Amino acid sequence: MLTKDMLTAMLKRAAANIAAEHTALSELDAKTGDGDHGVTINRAMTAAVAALDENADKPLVQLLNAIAMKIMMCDGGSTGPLLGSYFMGMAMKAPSDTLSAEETACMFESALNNFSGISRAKPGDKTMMDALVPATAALCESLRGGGSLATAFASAARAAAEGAEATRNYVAKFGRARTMGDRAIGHYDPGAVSISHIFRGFAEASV
Amino acid sequence: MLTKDMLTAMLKRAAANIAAEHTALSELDAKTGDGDHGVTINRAMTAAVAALDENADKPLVQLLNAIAMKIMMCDGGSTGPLLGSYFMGMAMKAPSDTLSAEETACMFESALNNFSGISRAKPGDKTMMDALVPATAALCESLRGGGSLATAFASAARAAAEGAEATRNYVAKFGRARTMGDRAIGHYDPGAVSISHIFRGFAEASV
Amino acid sequence: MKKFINTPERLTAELLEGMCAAFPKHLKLVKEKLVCRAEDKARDKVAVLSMGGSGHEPLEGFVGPGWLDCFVSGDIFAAPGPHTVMEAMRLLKRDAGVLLITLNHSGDVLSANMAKQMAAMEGIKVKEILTREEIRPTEGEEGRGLGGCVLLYKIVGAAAEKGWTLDEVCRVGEKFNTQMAAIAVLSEIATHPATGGQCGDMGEKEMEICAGQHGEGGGVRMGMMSAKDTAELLAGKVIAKLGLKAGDEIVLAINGSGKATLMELFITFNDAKKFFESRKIRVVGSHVGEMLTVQEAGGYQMLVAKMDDELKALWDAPSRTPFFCS
Amino acid sequence: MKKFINTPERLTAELLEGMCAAFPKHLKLVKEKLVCRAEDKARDKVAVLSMGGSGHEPLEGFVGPGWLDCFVSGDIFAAPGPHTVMEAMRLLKRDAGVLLITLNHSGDVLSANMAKQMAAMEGIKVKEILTREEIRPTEGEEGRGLGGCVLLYKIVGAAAEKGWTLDEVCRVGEKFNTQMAAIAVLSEIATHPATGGQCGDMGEKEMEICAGQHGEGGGVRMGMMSAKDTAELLAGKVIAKLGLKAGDEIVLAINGSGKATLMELFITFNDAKKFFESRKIRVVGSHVGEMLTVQEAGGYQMLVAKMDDELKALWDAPSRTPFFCS
Ligand SMILES: Nc1ncnc2c1ncn2[C@@H]1O[C@H](COP(=O)(O)OP(=O)(O)O)[C@@H](O)[C@H]1O
Ligand SMILES: Nc1ncnc2c1ncn2[C@@H]1O[C@H](COP(=O)(O)OP(=O)(O)O)[C@@H](O)[C@H]1O
Ligand SMILES: [Mg+2]
Ligand SMILES: [Mg+2]
Ligand SMILES: [Mg+2]
Ligand SMILES: [Mg+2]
Repeated sequence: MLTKDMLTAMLKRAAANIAAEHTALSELDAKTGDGDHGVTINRAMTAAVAALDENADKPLVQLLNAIAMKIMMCDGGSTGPLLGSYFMGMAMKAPSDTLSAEETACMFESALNNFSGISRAKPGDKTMMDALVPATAALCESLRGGGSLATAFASAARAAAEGAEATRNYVAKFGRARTMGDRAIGHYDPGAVSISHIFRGFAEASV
Repeated sequence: MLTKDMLTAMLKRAAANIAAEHTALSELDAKTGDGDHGVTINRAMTAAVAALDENADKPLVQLLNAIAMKIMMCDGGSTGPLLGSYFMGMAMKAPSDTLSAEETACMFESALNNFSGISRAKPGDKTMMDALVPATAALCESLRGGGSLATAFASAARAAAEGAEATRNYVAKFGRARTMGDRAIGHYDPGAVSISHIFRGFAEASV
Repeated sequence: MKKFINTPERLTAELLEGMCAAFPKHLKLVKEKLVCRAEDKARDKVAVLSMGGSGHEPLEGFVGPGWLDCFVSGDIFAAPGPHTVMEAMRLLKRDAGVLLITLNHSGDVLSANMAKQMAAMEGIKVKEILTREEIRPTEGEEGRGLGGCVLLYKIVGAAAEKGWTLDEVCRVGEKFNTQMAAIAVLSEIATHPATGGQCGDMGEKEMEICAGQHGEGGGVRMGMMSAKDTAELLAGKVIAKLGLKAGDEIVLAINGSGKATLMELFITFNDAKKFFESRKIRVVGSHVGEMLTVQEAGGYQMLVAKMDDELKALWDAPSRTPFFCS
Repeated sequence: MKKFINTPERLTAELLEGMCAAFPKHLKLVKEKLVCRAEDKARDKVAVLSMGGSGHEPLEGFVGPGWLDCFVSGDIFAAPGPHTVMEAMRLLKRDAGVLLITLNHSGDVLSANMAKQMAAMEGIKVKEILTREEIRPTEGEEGRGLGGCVLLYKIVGAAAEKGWTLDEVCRVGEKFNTQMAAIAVLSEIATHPATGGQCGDMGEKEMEICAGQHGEGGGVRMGMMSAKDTAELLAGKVIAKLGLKAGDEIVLAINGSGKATLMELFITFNDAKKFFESRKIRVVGSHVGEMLTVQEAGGYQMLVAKMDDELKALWDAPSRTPFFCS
């Protein structure tokens, strides 16, 4: 059972991880983009935490909507609208403040689904999708197979990390690295790395 | 006796010295000015040589006037108007194409005089005057004392070099170095160094 | 990084405040991020809106009669969020409609798309033109939106000022949009003014063409060349891309990327103009200066659009904005 | 030095050609070095002329109705020769007279003096205003002419355009001249575009105030400071120099030296304006941008003039030139 409080703790842990890594993330973005991904993802996650604090007493669905709105109010480059729609997708499938394993899986699938709608990228395109897709798959498989939350998020975090790791071998089809062609090979996609830090945070907070 | 042909040879030798030194002169100017004195003095002396060639068959007075005009047509920064009025001053006292020792002394005094009129600097002010004044004094003293042209110009060149050397110890009262105050001490005045290269050329061509 | 700035967090807020305070007869700042005209345009005319991250000054300032009604600024190199774009649309909402000009960059496109969806829900009439005039090294690659947007602002701004309908403004804008091309040459990489980081690096004697804006590195590296050789190389690619031929008329603009001196830009313009003219392509409109910079990046963008009588009339129409004297 | 240029010998010729070709409705080039109005001013009005070395773009371009009639350009950092100045005077010769504005630099002053002598011999009616508005570190030191000349061009250009007599134009110009001040801060040294040499050097974390134009080094070195602290330091010196007090009105302009980004300049303007206003000194006119650059020098010049009703009317008078949209 995933409670609102647990999700809050997970998100805060994820935000803390991003805060710790943001300089490195901007440095990654400098290799294939405009050097600001750490700034934008940190801004988005900081906004998420602010929304969490401001809306702590609201039902989960409102809380998630507030996070989405707050993120989309930031100047987030590519990251803002993407992450915003991710949380919007979560809100669409947050029926109560205590979610069953199946409801939890559905909520994360809905998030990915809404994200994909505006992203249009596919796995292998060297974007956040490369971490999000395997993480979501691993999470849902584990939850539906009866795994505990801790096991499920640990496996999601592993999958996200592997997905981010694999972006080194890809040519980018979306985002600023798109124009680099083969020269993007050898560099991590900063967005995918961010997603892996976020899922690592989820796992760390759910043990 | 200074003939038009000798003076022509002397000026060409002076111009050649400047051409060889212009990079170093700009570097000197970079220490206390805007880094272009080598460019402007070289432009002025190149103009002088062009005027010499174009007016080779004219009387000395016209030749000197043509040099002055040509120099003043260049974009010469401080150097152009100063050097232009120097040659204009020479032209004022060039009665024929063959000058006695006394006439030669008068011509160089007139040059200095006309130069001073627009310069307004005094010896010790860290300008071209620091080389011109002692060079002219040495030249005239030697000529009036019965020295040969070679001796006179050699002594003028020595005085110019000493004058330029001494500018290291001065604070600038004119030109771009004026605002540097004490910090100009330790640097040569590029204009004075140029004058010493020119008088060295005169000496080299009159042996 | 050696810059006269204050706290990195307030860079954009302070610069926009300063820009509007410096040109109070032209600009006013609404809600921290919306650079608007000092005097609003009549409500019965189409409003024109554009958006983008900051750090590209003076891009935000092409606002005024015959130009934009509003520029929505994001933070450094980061597209404004969908909500901020939406706010501007609400401000400009009118029966005549709103034209949004978006530059083809991932974040801008994502934000614009979400803002358009919200606008539709609120019944705001919005059309969009997406600029992607950048010339890429290989055919088929999709271009990004570079400084050509400024030329487009002039065209659609003039059409809107004349009272054309949204459809008409959009039509002429799209025509111009498909007839324009931009190509960038980069000789030094910009620093991110908040992080101090550099996007990529560049050899002492290297330059990169088709380099885009931030030094993302999607271009072709080569040895540094003279102004003339560089201008002719770029102009040749423009001619090929737009299929220009003898008798054609163009607008030619050289946009400094930040560090390039005006001396370099004027020399480059001169070389480019001569090259086009040697092909009997006439330069009927021109501009040289900083329009869309990337901090202190070295190099410039060559911006060219093929003109016809309708476009020429709009290009020459009187207008008023702080960064383009017509 | 990494620049898009061609042969060093033709730098100035090419850049002036390019500048005039880029703005053909505003400018025309006469005899290689004279940047003149595309359409001459009526002969019964006073002509206004200025001069200076090149390399300071766009200084040569403040030409047009309500601005200069002609700018006489020298070569890089080198005043034009007396003959070239004389040529411009001949071109502008008229009964109404010619006003020459000279910036206080050794070469310019020498050239102007000789040209004035020649003009007198030819019966050309010329008056001169010498600008030396620079604030020096110690009192009594004579200042150089910095970018304040551009503000002066606006004032005397407007007065001449209104048909004032030479004496009147000169009077109002001298009034403005004595009420203006400029102070420069330098954070990076320019390179000479022909020789590639640098004038002096500057530590990683150093800046210099009262630095003048080329990095000649007559200023005061100190550690790099924030935009706000720097702006307030300079503004304080301006207030002291001009004796500004509560209730006074000023024009405030921030002139970028070349490398400074517009972001820095806008932030600086904002800080400076707030500082003056905190002293109850009102900013009634303003400008931010590149007016007199020194290649890619870092930093800027703060330009301030104390205004009265007569000067304000001239400052606000309509005018047309490529580099200042009024
Ligand atoms: N269409 C997309 N779908 C998924 N992720 C994307 C997309 N476009 C960009 N990204 C992600 O955004 C990251 C860059 O984010 P950021 O630096 O914040 O934005 P910007 O590129 O606007 O500067 C990329 O590393 C990539 O992972
Ligand atoms: N009033 C003056 N009298 C004599 N020499 C001067 C005067 N002003 C400047 N100079 C000389 O000019 C030299 C600099 O010349 P140059 O670099 O060509 O001109 P600018 O200073 O205009 O760049 C100085 O080194 C100094 O010797
Ligand atoms: Mg980025
Ligand atoms: Mg010099
Ligand atoms: Mg970005
Ligand atoms: Mg000079």
